[in-house]
Amino acid sequence: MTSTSSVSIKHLDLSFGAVEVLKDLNLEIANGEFLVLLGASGCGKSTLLNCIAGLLDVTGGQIHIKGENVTWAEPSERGIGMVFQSYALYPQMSVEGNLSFGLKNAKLPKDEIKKRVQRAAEVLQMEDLLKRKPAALSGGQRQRVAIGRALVRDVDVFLFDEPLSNLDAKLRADLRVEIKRLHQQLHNTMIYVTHDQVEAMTLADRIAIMKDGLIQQLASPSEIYNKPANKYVADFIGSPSMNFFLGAVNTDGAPTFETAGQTIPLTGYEFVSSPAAGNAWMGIRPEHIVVGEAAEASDFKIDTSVEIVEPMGSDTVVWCEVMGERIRIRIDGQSSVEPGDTLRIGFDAARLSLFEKTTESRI
Amino acid sequence: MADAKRPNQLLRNLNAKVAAIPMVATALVVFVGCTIWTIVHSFTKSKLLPKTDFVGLDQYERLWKTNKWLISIENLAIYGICSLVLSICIGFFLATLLDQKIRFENTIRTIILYPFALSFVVTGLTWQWILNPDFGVQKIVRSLGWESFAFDPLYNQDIVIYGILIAAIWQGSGLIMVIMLAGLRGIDQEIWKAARVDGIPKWKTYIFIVIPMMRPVFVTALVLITAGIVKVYDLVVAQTNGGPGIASEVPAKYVIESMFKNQNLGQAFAASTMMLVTVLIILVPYAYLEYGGKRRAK
Amino acid sequence: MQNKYNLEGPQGTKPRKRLSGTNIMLYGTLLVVAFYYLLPLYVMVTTSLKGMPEIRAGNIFDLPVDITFEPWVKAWSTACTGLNCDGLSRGFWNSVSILVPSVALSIAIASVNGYALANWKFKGSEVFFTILIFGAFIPYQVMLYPIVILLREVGLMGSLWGLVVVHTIFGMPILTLLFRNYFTSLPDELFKAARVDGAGFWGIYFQVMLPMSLPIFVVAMIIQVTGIWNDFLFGVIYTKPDIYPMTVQLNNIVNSVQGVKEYNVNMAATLLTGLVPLIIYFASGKLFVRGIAAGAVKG
Amino acid sequence: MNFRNALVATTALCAASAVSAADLEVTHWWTSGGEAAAVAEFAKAFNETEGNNWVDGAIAGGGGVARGVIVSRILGGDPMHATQLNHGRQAEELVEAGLMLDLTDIAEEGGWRDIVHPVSLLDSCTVDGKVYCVPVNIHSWQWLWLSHKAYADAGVDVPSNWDEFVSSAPALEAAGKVPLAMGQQSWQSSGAFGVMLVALGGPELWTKVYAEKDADAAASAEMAAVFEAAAAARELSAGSNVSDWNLATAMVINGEAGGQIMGDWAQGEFAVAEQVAGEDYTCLPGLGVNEIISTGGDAFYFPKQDDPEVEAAQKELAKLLLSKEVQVNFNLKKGSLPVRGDVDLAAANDCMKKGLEILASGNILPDGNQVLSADTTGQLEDLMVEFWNDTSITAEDAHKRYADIIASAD
Repeated sequence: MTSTSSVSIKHLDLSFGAVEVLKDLNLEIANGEFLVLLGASGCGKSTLLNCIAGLLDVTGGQIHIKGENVTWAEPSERGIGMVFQSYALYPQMSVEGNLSFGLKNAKLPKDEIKKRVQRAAEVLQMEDLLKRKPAALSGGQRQRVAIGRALVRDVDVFLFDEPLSNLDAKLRADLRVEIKRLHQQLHNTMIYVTHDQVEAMTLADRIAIMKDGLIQQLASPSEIYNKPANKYVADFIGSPSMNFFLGAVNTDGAPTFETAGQTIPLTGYEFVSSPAAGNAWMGIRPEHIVVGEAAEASDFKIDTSVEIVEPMGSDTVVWCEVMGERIRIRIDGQSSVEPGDTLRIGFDAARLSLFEKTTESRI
Repeated sequence: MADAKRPNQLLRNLNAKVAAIPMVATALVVFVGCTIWTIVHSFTKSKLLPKTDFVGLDQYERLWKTNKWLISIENLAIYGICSLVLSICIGFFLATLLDQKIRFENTIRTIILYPFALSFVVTGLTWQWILNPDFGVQKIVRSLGWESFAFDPLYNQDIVIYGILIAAIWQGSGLIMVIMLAGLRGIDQEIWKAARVDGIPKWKTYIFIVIPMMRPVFVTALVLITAGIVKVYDLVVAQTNGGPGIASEVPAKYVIESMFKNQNLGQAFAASTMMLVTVLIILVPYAYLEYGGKRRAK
Repeated sequence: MQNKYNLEGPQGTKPRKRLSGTNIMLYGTLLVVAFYYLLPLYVMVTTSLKGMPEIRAGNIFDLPVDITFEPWVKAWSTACTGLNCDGLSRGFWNSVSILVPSVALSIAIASVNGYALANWKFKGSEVFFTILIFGAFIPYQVMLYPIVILLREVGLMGSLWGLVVVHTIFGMPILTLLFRNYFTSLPDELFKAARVDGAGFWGIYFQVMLPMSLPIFVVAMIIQVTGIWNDFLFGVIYTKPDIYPMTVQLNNIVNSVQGVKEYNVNMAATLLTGLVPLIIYFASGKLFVRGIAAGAVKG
Repeated sequence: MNFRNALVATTALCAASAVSAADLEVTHWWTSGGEAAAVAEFAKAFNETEGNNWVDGAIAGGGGVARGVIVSRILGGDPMHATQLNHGRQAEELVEAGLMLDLTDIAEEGGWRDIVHPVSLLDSCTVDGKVYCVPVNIHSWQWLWLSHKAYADAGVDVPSNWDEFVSSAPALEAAGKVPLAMGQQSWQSSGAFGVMLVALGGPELWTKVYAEKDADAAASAEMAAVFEAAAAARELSAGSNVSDWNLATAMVINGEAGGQIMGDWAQGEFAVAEQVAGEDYTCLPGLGVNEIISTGGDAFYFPKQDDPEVEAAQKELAKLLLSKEVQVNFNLKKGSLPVRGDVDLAAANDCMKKGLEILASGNILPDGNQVLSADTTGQLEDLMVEFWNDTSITAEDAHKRYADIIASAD
């Protein structure tokens, strides 16, 4: 156990009857780190969070918080605060009552409770809301109260369970910034569960991408974006998502990727280990495909015919067929492309991702 | 590592378990225990006091040879089928009427449902009075000049069970209506919009689209009515007390009379076990459809 | 045709026939239905306000000529069963003293059961719940006699508390179901939040769940008050004449004929007995409907 | 006031120890006018004794309903202090289970064996040589009550026996009367049949069938004749729509019906209506055919209690019930015969005197309840009420089923 670890999860198993939800999961979260658990619904991310909180009993393994083994501890004894998607405010208590309920249960002295509530209200700028009932608050205000409830507990670890999913797009962006500011201000450890990759990318120090109860990749946002560990992560991160081609890596001479009769040079590609020949997936993000003059300067270029154009203002997504695959290309929003136009596209080997065909892991 | 002590499995959720003691006790002692006790004693020749002189199936043999029991069963079948069909038809029909965005909906619903608040004893006595041939409906029709008019269900062996049925429907159809209405209101309003755009007449929409969609509601109503049918007792006692003769006897009454009046517990237990079997015949397929089906779907 | 835009053909609000054939049918049917349902109430009320000679002479649908409250007075305070000539009043107060503890106890127990089943599942809890729900369908007759023995063993047979226990037991399936469904419908996260806040089983129940559950408690109360008030079978078997509830007393009075059958007194007694649930019904309005629908739909 | 009474009653129940030793709760099913007046005599006499109080626990709906309540309370461990029950086999098991108070000591002290007449009544109270109940009256079933008014209206003489009654029926029907009033409760149907059996079949047949459970006698041709007669009587009662026995009696009192087969307790109803035997109505014992009466009746049992003070009060009540004065007052009101041969019933009316004469002459039979188990009684009642109400059941069918019941009776 390292002293810098705030939360450390060792060989965690959880199953409901015959269904294994989490399998031998290991995770070390450093002090003050903002970790995002990202994945599609049903991947086990919320389950993991509930295990850390003590709301679910684990089947095997250990959970340590602040160096203490809390595997069997009650939620309230673990030094955590938690914020829920539905806010989970006690509807019949005022904001003040909501904030102080946990402190009263912990039998804190009255003036201490008052002090902490006051401070949380200041931090979250809701001093004038203290006497209101949750029903009289807007969605954003409610979530702020919910965060406040975690705040007053004066804990080291904050757990967020999709806290912004119930808010509309604009509020979500605002609160996202607020959470980020809060983290910079408090330097607490925060574990944040979401299915929204934008939240994950913007907030996280590290992201853990989960699938079927397993962590697929645990890395910084930029590494996850640029060097996805496997095809699933590559596909999951990025919007529109990555284009894939099935082909084979050829290592006779300089490494190349061959698909649909085309040969793509891989000279600039950083292989994980020395290149090996074999069937593989080649992935390229839509925003990494260039057109026009830039295409001419690329490692690989090809002509294609435009099928559908989706203008989005800042940029435009163009659908076309290349090497037997229908792909998406993100180009500048101001360019004028019409369906039926012929478009010259290109990309660099350094921007590619290659995955072994069967294991789908990065090569 | 500072390991906390693993809490004893039995003591986990201790408060919840303590709180559930009344439920567990009721479930085990009353519902399971008492039922088993009764079934076991139905194979004895207990008279006034429960004894364990086992006589095999004798009580059941006698039961099925007893005219009163056969009449009880026959009555239960007639009453059961009629009240099932009528309650559901009337309930659904009234619910569709109330679903027509009518005025005074609340008033009319209140009127249809109020009998449900009354006890079977009150219901029985009231209808006994209305159906009294010397004062009630028969007398009125006769005084209007139709001298030969005869409507005395409570004094006529052949139709007495229908006299009870009238009262039962009056008392219980409001409930079915409310359940059906809740079911109708729970149906996606866009179905109606779609039907209107497609030009499907209202009655056809009800029969071919709405009713199939309300299957769970119908099943609920069905189970609810059936459970009530088997238990019918107070109503008969108050309205006819089994008469005229034994023409309106029902199984529940047979059990209680064997138990307390005839002091033949074994017979009473055999009869009540048969009642339980009847309920099982209805309940088990339902439970299978409702829960077994769901489990498979998961 | 005058209009602002000189349009021709149908425009604006579609004219509606107030007295369309459908509407006549609809409201006509409703009128007949309302008549059928109201008739017994009307007959009860008018009969109870007539004197016996008038009843014998007239028919049950006539309005009373000489309104008399004598039958009501007699039914309430002087009708006899044996030597006890205090009418229904005794049964009324018996019913009240049975009702209050039964309703309180059954709701308290069932709500805690429902809460435990919804939020604190433990090994076997679902099994017990299934048995409990199944128990709701077992004919009472099956359990009638063994319960006499059980009550004797705990020394409650024939006492008021014995009947309270019986009502609590037989009210438990439906009420537990009601509360369990309600607590399950509350957001799970609320419960989780309270646990993170350090509240225990009873803390969450009293401080978080109870304050949110007022409507369902009212619904449960309506179900229990009408159910227990209207009970006849348990009242007649598990009590004794001293504490007979009102329904049993009603049946006794109606069946204790001395000389002639006094239909007016019987009807007054019947109405008096039905009054409490009727008042609850009319006063609670939608909640009553919600109660029986909630109790029923998820059966 | 009523409220307070109720509260007192309920609180008293909650704390059994609070019941004063002298408050005795007595259950019975005497709820009709005459019956209630009679039982009031018991209550009055008991209340007059020092500090004792009769708490009335009347149960409506007849013996069938009340017996269930009484028995389940005794079995349930919450017995009343005293209760009416028909003596005989109904209480057998309760006595055997040791739930009843042994009254042997006061019976011997009071010389009950000498004063109770006929002594068979005391025998019915005796199990293994010990006395467990107090017979309070003799009821006989075998009476035909006839309305003088009905016959006057129809313009025929009041019949003096069953045959005349049957032959006068058409005249009554022509006058818009119901010849035979019958309540629809099962015990009435069964009782009326029993009366016809004794009267038309003779006491020997009755004894063979009921006391000895002789299956051959039950299936015999004599029996078939009784069934034929009953089927004929069924026709005569077709217009009788009432349920309670006293409502049927009321039909006789009002002259709406010609007659009713009912036990001597019907007399109480005539008394309440202030009718005079011989003037307003006539009673024919044994239907005027076989002047025989059964000596059934009511008895009081005293369920065992723990409290010695209560036990003392119970014994006091037991003695009181047999005292001369109480016997006279009670039986006059009830229309039944006293169980003591040594009381003076100068105030008795014609019908009672007839009964007393027959009793003295020894033309007596035991009551059905004394010889049949409740179970068999119940089966017979079910058959009879069905037969009496359903004209599609022929006399032969009913007879066959009757014989089966007797054959399997215990």
